[in-house]
Amino acid sequence: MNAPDEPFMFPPETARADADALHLALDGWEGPLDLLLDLARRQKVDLRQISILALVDQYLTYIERAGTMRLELAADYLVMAAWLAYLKSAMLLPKAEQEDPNPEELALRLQLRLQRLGAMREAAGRLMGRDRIGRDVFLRGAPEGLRTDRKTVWRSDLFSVIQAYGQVKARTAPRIYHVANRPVMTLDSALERVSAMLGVTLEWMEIRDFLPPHASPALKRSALASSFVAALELAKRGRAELDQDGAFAPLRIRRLKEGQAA
Amino acid sequence: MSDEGQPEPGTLERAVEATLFAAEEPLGVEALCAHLGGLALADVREALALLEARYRNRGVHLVERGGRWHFETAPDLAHLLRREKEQVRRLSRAATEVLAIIAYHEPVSRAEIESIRGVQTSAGTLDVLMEAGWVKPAGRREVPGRPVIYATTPTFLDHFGLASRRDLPGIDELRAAGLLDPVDEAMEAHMRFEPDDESDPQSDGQDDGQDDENLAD
Amino acid sequence: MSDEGQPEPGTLERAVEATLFAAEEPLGVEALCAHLGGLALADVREALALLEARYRNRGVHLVERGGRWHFETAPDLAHLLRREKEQVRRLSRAATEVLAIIAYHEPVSRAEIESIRGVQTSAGTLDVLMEAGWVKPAGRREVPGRPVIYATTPTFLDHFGLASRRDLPGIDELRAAGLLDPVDEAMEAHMRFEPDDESDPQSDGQDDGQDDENLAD
Repeated sequence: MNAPDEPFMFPPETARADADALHLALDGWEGPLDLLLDLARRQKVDLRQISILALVDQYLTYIERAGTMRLELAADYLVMAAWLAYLKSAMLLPKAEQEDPNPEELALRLQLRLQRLGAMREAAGRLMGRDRIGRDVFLRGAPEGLRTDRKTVWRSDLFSVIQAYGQVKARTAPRIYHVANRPVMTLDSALERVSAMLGVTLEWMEIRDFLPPHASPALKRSALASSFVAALELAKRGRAELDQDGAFAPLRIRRLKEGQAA
Repeated sequence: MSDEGQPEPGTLERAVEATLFAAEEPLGVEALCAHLGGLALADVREALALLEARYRNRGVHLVERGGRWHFETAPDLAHLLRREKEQVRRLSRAATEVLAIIAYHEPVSRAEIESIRGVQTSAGTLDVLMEAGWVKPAGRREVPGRPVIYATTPTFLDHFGLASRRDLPGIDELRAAGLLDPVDEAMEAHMRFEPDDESDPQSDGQDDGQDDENLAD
Repeated sequence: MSDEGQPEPGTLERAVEATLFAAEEPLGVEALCAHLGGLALADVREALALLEARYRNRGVHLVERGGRWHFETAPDLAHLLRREKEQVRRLSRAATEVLAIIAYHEPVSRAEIESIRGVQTSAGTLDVLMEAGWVKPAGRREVPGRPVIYATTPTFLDHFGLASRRDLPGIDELRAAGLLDPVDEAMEAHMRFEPDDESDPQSDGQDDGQDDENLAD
């Protein structure tokens, strides 16, 4: 708080810089508010009792004297100077002629900002002054370290192993394919069979009588179909004639003599 | 403690002592419990309290920082140890201020930091603080633009020897004085009463109320 | 130890304690003396002796190794530094198959395992089985390339409740249990008893007969 008595024109870091390097002086401030705060501190009163008017004068004087400062760096400072000059003129005018914004309000706002920045500056100093690890207090130089080893415990059971083996064997065993011999009567064998049986008699015979007597139902179905087609074929060749009383009635077949027309 | 001086340390106390000595970073009560095989929190807390007392006058202290515990050398012996140790890297003034603002106001956006400092914060400043592990992004503020907000880390508390943010130097006074409130809020409070009188106790009281609300966030 | 328990540690004792705590490597008496600003060797030795006694029952001991001193975890608490966390995992299908092949065919090389499985075996699969302690390398087969051959371990028999490998069910038993049926065939057998197929019991009988023939192969 009580900074040593330096010429207030210079920020602490560049206190010994000569006048030619005035533009460098601004490098030491963290912006216009920082400069204002430092100037305010030099009034050596509580920030709440600070004279804004005096502060404005000090700031403007400083900026005037730092006329050679680098413009890009100085822009913020110049904006602040213009604003403060406006504030000063507003404050000097009689109260009755005040318009919005009220200069007292503006001054208060500036004061509040300075208080807040000042509070943080001081807090930062106290924070940095604490017992810091690696500077004031030290941690154990060579800690052994804690380690958690993750260990996987594998689990399985006998059934899974046996089942897996069964599946491997089944998957990789040579596979044998059986083509089932389906019970059918081919057209050729039906033709042969029907022709042979027709040769026995000239009487009408029911087609069912041509079927093999002890065949399985599946073979019977096949034989019926084949025998029917064989009968049609024989009729076409003029060797037999067919007869049926009606739909789904028994189908009869009879041999034709050689040369006899159907 | 008994008349006969310090009693023999119990098994749990020894286990906690050994674990914290060996640990490479501070451990919270829960981490300790887990490491020691799922003990009751209360037992571990008791052991920590015993150990803390036992080491209070020693060259090494057991300290709690942000809910995590570690051993460190006693601060009064700093002069003995410092000479061989590397100095902590000096922070720039800007970084120091930004760190203080984040610590006292957290969570806080970059724009809020800048409005307090009255100057733009260079990108490098926040980076330095994040690299040191003292500051981290803590989400976004739900206002237009959704700015990133920043907060301090447990490492920050460790490094500066703070048990919690409540231990930040002067934080209670600053809060009571309304100095952690935004200027706009303070202006309103001032204007509502006597604009000219900054020392109005009522306006101070008002500030307090608002601060508590902030804390409860 | 005095009747009044441990006395407050002296300044030198605290200094030695903090120095050894913060040191990155063990320090000899002379190094300690130099570090502490040129104290008498005898004083430092005395402080070391006091500290050594003070820590004797603690979770951390002050020990001398080859003339140099350092703190280390008490030997009976060493297990705290390396905690093992067990995680139970079920063996994967592939690993189970490989294990089964080794168990049925041991000793067996990797190439043989692959030819039985009909697929390549990833390196990790055998590692898992060895990590589990169920399989071990059992020498090399004396054929060109001398491949490593694998066999099961006594741990394998333990875990799976087998008195010996002879307790593994034989191929015939597996077949009888349906475990050698290819999956799709087993499915068919299952489907045959579903309601859809009930229409023609005679033809069913026929199919069954043919299935039996297949099984007899």
